[in-house]
Amino acid sequence: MKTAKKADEAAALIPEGSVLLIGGFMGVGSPHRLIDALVARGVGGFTVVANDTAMPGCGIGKLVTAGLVTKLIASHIGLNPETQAKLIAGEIEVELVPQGTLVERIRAGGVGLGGVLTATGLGTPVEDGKQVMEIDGKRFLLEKPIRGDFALIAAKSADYKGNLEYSLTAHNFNPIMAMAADTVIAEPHSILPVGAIPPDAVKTPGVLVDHLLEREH
Amino acid sequence: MKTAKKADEAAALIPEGSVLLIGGFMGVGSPHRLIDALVARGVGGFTVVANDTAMPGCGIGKLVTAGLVTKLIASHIGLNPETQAKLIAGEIEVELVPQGTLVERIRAGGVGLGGVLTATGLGTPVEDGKQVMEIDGKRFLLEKPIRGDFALIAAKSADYKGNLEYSLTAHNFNPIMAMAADTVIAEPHSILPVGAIPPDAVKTPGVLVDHLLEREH
Amino acid sequence: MDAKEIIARRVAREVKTDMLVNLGIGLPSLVANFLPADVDVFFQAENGVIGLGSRPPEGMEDPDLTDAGGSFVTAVPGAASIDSAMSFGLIRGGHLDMTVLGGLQVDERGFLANWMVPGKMVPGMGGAMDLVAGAKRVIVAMVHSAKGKPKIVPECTLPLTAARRVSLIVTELAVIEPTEAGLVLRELGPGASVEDVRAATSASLIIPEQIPAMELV
Amino acid sequence: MDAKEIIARRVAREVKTDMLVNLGIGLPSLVANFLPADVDVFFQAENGVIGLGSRPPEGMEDPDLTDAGGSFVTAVPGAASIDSAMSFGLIRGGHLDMTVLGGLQVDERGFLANWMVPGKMVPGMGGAMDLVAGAKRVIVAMVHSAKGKPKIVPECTLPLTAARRVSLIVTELAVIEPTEAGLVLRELGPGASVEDVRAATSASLIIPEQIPAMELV
Repeated sequence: MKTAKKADEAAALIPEGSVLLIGGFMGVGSPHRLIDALVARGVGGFTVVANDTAMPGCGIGKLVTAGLVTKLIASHIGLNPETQAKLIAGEIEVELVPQGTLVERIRAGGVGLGGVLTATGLGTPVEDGKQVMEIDGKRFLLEKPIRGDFALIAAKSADYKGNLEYSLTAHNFNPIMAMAADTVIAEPHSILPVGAIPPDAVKTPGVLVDHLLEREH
Repeated sequence: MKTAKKADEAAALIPEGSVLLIGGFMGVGSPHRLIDALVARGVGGFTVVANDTAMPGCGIGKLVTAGLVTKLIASHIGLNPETQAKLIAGEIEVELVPQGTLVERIRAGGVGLGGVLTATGLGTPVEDGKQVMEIDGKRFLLEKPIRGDFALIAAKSADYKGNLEYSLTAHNFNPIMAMAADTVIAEPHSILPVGAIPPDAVKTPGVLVDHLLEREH
Repeated sequence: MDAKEIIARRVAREVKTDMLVNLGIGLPSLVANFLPADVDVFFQAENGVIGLGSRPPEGMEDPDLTDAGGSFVTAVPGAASIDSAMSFGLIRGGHLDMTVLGGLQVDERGFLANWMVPGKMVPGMGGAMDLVAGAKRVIVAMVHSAKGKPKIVPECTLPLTAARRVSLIVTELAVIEPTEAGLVLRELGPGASVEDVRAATSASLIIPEQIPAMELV
Repeated sequence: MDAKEIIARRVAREVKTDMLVNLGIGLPSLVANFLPADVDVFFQAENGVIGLGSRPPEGMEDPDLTDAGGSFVTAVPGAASIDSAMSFGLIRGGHLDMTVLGGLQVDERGFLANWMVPGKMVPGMGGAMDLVAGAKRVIVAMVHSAKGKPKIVPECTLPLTAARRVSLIVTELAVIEPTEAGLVLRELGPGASVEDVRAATSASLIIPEQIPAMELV
């Protein structure tokens, strides 16, 4: 059984300098209450792995604005001018990764694979400095697995075993990130009694989840 | 929209010598009506990729008994003495693959990856003849992707767009196989009107499914 | 009819029933407005939905249902929610029938550059590299030249999106098909002559004897 | 108390609340019968369920809910259905806290052989190689010797299941921990002496000064 934590209690678990996998796509499906608690706490130096940094004032954008992000691994930062500005000012290091490669690298980290062999990025700047392998006459880039110290994910609902359901386009990176971190903190909209989520509806088994945020008020 | 086919119409689509990915684990979650139709038709020479061959008289075991399987790629054949006998008699070629490696190889075939880098099988006979790669100081076997000409899968329910839901331990290899074949034939227990399966409940999007078997009578 | 509408109306003719189609943001997204009523397709938004619908009426937005540009959308009956792993599995595994993308440059090899201009803002590639590397058909929908400078060039000077030959280039002046032999001028836009196209194109073009006029939906 | 019950009762003490545990078929499956009431764990069946329950009453079997041996089971409240990719993702990604498996041989390196005897029937490795390569703790539960022949040997003569040192060997005579330095005799079974263990073991054993008696649940 998991006991539901307040957002500030959960944020306090995360040491300075941690590698954070954070769910969400332009803020949709991001753990907003947890992000607000991190901003309120002010401890940073984080490496953030996420699809994007949303916009200023939204989702992961708030962490960037607050100066808590030292390094970013993402597929897209074009809609957040503050991320751009900090990149140009040398205040944040950015590794850009094709979106499909990013999710497969995180999955590889989560399911114990040694890397990802993909055609995406071949012949582009993404190839620079990476090993290219020829397999049965086709060329593939070897991309390394990614894991986090923490995964901070959002879900539609949870039960007190930690089982999670997701909603529509708020799935995005959340189910995969739930597999790839030492500690997984899930922020559900609601928490249901154990047994109220049918086994076939569970998309993240509770055994993957370490901490639950209390439901929304 | 998909029109629902009778089992013998669906079986007739499958040429002699095809590579078939067939869902199921000891017969649970196998496309039983489709298998019966293949046995009734008697065309064979198939390469079958499946977790196991169940037991004589059950699921994929029926295809083996009927002599329709020339080659088998599976993780376990220990509970089907007929598969064993045909292997010893040289009537069927068998490639044994660790179960987790098998599902990842099929997934790689389905999602366009060049291979699977796994620690499973290292230091065992599974390693023989395969490339071993060292990545960041750890050793991994390079396992090749698997694809089929056809995937024959079972589902709990479908809609006429081909969207699929699965039930309990009848998921097994079905959702992954649905991604890894040129033609996917799904055998659902029931078929619902389009819109009756909520988007969040769909586990195989209908765009992956080419043909539906009519519902059970 | 402005250039963008010509392009969108021509690209719409490429979309056939039962396809899975991904439309990029901006110009490509206009294609959805011009589909004939009898064409029944699913649109994918790579952030996680198959069966993208139109914009919701004011006040009926769902915060968990947006497109890849972050705009609120609806879902059609038979839609499926997918996570990023499934979404890019579809794209990279060859399950996406067509992607329509904007372009900065296309060259004689048929290679596309559309994700960054060195020295300018670095938005990141998002899903573009996966889409161009993985989709069955890649259609570049773009105005023929940018401020008088040709965009169809001998060799891209901007960083490539993928080293893969795109399927078709559609501009307001022409439909051009990249082939093994080079860029073939297939159709002329409303009122455009071969000379107009040549004048606006710095790449070599193969000019067949008969070049029909573009048909628009 | 027979040998198997001694082993199962001793292994049961290794199972702690909140673990995810996979029990192999045969002897290992008996462990579930001896868990203390206050130990709250989830059992995984690798064919696709987390939260395996007991056997269903006669007539209440569900054809879509079986364990990895193909026997009908139930699911506990809070159970989750998972496909084979998730199931082996959990196993291979280090999310499985413990697997209990039978053994044919274990050697001084702590390497296990438990999937085939050359010259005999070839059952296939099923999930065994994934489990031994991937689980956090691997516990071998087996009778100490087979028909008078030692099973704990200097070096396995049977094909290995994985080149990974298992965590613990539990027999009716002893608890033995494979370590960097070799096999350490940790506990003695009911009525067994160091000499009994030595006589039934062909591998070298490291014998500490104090060796407590096995405690059983």
